[in-house]
Amino acid sequence: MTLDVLYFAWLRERIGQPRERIETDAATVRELIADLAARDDWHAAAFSDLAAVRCAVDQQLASLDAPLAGAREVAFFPPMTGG
Amino acid sequence: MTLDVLYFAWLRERIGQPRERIETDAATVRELIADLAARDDWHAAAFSDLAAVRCAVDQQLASLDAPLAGAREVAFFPPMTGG
Amino acid sequence: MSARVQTAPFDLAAELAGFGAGAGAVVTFTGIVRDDTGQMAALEIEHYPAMTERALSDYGAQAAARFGLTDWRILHRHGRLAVGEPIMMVATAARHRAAAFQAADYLMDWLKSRAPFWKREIGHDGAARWVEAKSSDEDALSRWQASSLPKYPFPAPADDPA
Amino acid sequence: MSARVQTAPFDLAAELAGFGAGAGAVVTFTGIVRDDTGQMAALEIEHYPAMTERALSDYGAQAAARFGLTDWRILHRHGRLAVGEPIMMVATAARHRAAAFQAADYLMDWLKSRAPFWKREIGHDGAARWVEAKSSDEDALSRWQASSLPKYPFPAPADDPA
Repeated sequence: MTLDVLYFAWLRERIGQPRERIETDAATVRELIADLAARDDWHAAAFSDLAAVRCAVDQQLASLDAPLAGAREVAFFPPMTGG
Repeated sequence: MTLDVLYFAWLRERIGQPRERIETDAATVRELIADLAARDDWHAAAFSDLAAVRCAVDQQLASLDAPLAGAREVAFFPPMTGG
Repeated sequence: MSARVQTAPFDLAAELAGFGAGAGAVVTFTGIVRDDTGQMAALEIEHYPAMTERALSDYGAQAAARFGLTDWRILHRHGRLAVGEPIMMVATAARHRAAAFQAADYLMDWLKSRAPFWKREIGHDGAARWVEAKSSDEDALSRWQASSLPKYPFPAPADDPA
Repeated sequence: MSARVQTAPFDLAAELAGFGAGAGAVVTFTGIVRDDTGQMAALEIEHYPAMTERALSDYGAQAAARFGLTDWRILHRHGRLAVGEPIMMVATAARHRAAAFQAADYLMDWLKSRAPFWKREIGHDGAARWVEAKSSDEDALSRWQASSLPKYPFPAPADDPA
């Protein structure tokens, strides 16, 4: 399937781009991360500590074990610091 | 000693005046109340339920057992309802 | 850092001009005359002029010391107020939000039960009724009493029948 | 009842015009850019445009349902902010003060940890440093989780070293 993958804050900086469109067979967010981390050193560095990574699937906060069936956009970012 | 005694809210209404200057030998607020309640039916009615009476001695909230030595102004009123 | 008592309405915006410069967090509370029954024409607030501003200043200073406020403001009206008009406001400024929130909450609890104001509801028929103190307000105040602050020496009022 | 995200500064007074009509209690919280170290030139806030306003609206609606709010407003800035400028505000209106206070506190806890904003401090020397999430913010949020609200599925961030 085709997914838009978005990065924010230091994940965006480590990966070097704010978004990319990818083809993947990943069934869950965690499988998607494995796919992405295998791409190059920048992706691998961004995903080296999953305790520091949060995600949203189609703009809803989601667990790393969330399924991706039907998803169009997945975003990765560090813990939020609003307010 | 000479004291200014002030009344607020329904104590003022029951007694029929906002303040009066009195001579008293009362040593505590409680003794002052006994003096006042003996004056007439209006005072007696105002002080018929002391659980509903609060007081301030010289503009500081005080207990009914507070001493009056040196006091110049005593105020009586129901529980406060500000805010 | 100021406390004020007045009859005139006030504008929250104007009151907050320049408030809390240098703080990280500002909390405000505004109380507004509310008519729950549809029977109320106005609210009348009596106070104890010789005592009121000093009492409010004391409570503000206590809150500033306890919560480390960088600024605070208390404004309370008296006299006749129409439904929908503001009754009073409290503003607190601190470095962090928890202190600003707690201080505003604390000041409200003190104002409700320890500031010398008495409210009377005036009905459309002209009948007046003194508002009774709520035991819940007394309970709210007791939350803060574990501190070194002097405990007010009276028992709590009887349960509010409402 | 509205949530808004913008780069421009805002004026609390203007934002509150007409807010909370009919309520008895209005609480506001304003967060202001604070420089604790004397090293900070500005704060930069990044957000997730496709998600932000919807997330804020969801949190506002949740707070309104939970606390019985009669009105609420959330405003959050992004982009580059100078020290002393307002970052965001929350306003809540309810019949009674406890609900207004609690709802404002609740919304702040959600905004701190669940709204898609990321802060970066820019030093006078141009160096940028991402602000780390505080475990205390996560703890604060957990106060509300005994409710039926969905719990965010991640573990809390590691302890804040600060």
